[in-house]
Amino acid sequence: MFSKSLFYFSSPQRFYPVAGKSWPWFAVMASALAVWGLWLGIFVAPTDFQQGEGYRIIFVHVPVSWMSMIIYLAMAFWALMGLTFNTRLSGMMCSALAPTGAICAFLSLWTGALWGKPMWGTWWVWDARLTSELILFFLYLGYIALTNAIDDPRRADKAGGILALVGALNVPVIYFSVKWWNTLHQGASVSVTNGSSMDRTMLDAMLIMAVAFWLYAIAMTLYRVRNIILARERHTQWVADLPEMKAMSTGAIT
Amino acid sequence: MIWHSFSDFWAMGGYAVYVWGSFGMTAALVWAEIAWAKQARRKLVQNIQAERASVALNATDWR
Amino acid sequence: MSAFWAIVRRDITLAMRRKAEVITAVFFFVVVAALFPLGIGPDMATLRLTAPGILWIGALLACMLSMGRLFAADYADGTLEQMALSPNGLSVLVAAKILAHWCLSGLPLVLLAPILGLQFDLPTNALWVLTLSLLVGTPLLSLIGAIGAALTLGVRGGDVLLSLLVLPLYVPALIFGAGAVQAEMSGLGASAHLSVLTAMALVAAVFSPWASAAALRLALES
Amino acid sequence: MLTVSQLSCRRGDRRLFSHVSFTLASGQWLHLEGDNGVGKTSLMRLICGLGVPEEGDITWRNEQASATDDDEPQTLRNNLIYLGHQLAIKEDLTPLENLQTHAAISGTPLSTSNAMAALAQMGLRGREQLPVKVLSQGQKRRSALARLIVSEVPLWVLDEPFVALDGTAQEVLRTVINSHLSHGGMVLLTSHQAVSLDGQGRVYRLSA
Repeated sequence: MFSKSLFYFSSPQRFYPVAGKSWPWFAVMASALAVWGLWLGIFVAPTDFQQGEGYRIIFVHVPVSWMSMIIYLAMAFWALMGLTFNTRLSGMMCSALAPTGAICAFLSLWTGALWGKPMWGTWWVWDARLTSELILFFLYLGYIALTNAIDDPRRADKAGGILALVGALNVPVIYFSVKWWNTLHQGASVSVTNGSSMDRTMLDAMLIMAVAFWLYAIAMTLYRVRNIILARERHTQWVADLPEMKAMSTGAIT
Repeated sequence: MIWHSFSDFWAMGGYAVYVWGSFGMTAALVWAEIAWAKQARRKLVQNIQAERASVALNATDWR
Repeated sequence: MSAFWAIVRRDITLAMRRKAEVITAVFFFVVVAALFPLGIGPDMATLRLTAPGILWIGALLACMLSMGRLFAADYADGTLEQMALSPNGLSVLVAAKILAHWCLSGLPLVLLAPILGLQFDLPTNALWVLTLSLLVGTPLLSLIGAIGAALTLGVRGGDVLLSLLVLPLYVPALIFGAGAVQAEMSGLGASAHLSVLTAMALVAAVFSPWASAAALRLALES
Repeated sequence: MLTVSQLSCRRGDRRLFSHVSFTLASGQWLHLEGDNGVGKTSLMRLICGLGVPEEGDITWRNEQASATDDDEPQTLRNNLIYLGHQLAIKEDLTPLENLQTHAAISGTPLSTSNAMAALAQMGLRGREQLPVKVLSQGQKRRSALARLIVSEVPLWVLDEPFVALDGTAQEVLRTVINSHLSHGGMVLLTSHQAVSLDGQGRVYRLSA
């Protein structure tokens, strides 16, 4: 039953309206949670007695870091689906996820640097997390560059899928190798969330923000996958029959 | 509410640059991503419409 | 198996009839290694400390340089499609090409590294570890690079793209390769690093020909 | 027997051909005809497993053909030789080395004397040990065609085999193909000129 419905919606034509109906809901929920989380994080959560107000960066830093990893895992999942079941939607989902993932990875680096400067006195530390995040960012850029450079969409999807899987295998190896390298060099291994005694409100705000970013990523991906479906299926009859194709064209002529 | 005044809020206990730098960049990129996706969609729909219109036009002309 | 060795022999014969390409990559390695001291300064203590990293990055870039041509000629003249039709299986032939690539670009670096290490005043035991780490590590570089070369085959701006794709994946090889030499010099012993490097090379040896062959089929089908 | 049924192919947004069906049995040849860009080469590549059809089936001895790396001797991939636009000839190798490498790739046992004989039959006697880059275009094609003489597979897929050959070479090639057909082989070929071969032959006109 499950697999049947899965394959039913794996047709781009069927998925297009589903995505179109659902993305606004995810967007609304993401905005609502973001407002709530920011309110808790900026106005309610108390000052940290060690880090002062500077700790408030974690309300974006931790969610975007988590999302950068979750999105890569999601890409690897779709890549695997695409390469095993040969469904066209999988490749489209994979490339729809990548830009949001790249932005999250970049934001994780940016906010990490801004957090590191006041706390460690330096913008950058070669610790396992930051270094792996940097490599993850490069992997996203590589994926986007590769899929954009290939004209044939079928090859772009599959080549991107192979790259995403190879990258997913490599990320843990990179993480542990940097970690080992770091301990050998006696470097700083500081974590952003010192974890010891987080205030209840702080934790709540952080988790709410994390869910908000998750929903945002889903909304963006659904929105973008619709663009990809339209571009790929532009010559089909069902695209011509879409209401948005007609509504705007009559408007353009008159 | 933990802030006593507006300037207090902006100052973020001396961490203003770092905190607002993080939140600001996040907001900017989220906004940019949304704008970019929306613009891509608008362009795409226009392109497809133009293509269809030209196909229809040429079909009648050549007859 | 005869097809495997036929491809290895053919690729080496071809390279021997056009020696310039092989020599360029090796020369590149030598020049890069010679430029670093000029940039860092002649202080021997600093050079000794940075030598493993410099030589490994030099090897990595030299390997990268020849990687783009791994499948290009066979793709252009149609040999690759004949390989895809081979009853021996494309991945076996790809493995042969990777082995030939290593013999032509990795092996010379392994042999040259101890000489270049002398320029950096590395102690004898460190020279041995450097050579050993490159001996295990350069096949890993060829194996990972082959996947990138197959993915970017016939793609616009493929060479630049190749380095963007492959260099991040080289991070573990670099860390453990250069780390082995540093660990040896600091008295910790290099065996742990070298075993991890070997393990990674073995995993890549199983996985890479298969992934590269899949990527090559995509290039042929499009 | 090769059976192609209801095969359709799409390249990018463009549909090349649709619902192509034919069969090719032992001793038969089929001449694929059609205008430029109609997809003759694409059809041949699909049959060889160098492409994925949009829809339709290719069967070989009543088994579905697949392009994956399976080593079963029964599969279509192991029973055909494909000669495309690209000759798969290395300029830096000699005709003999090229032929031997190709035999190794395609898993054909080949002795040096047989290889020399095949090259001699293609009119390359005395040039076996010269690098291909000093040969003329027609001689390069002949050294590629020598593969047919040494091959042991039943299905030959030949894309424009007669192009750039002089009259003598065309006659030799015709003899080679006829001998293959008389031994129960099958030939699928394209050509812009009329083809006369022995055995049972047909012309299949490909159109969009």
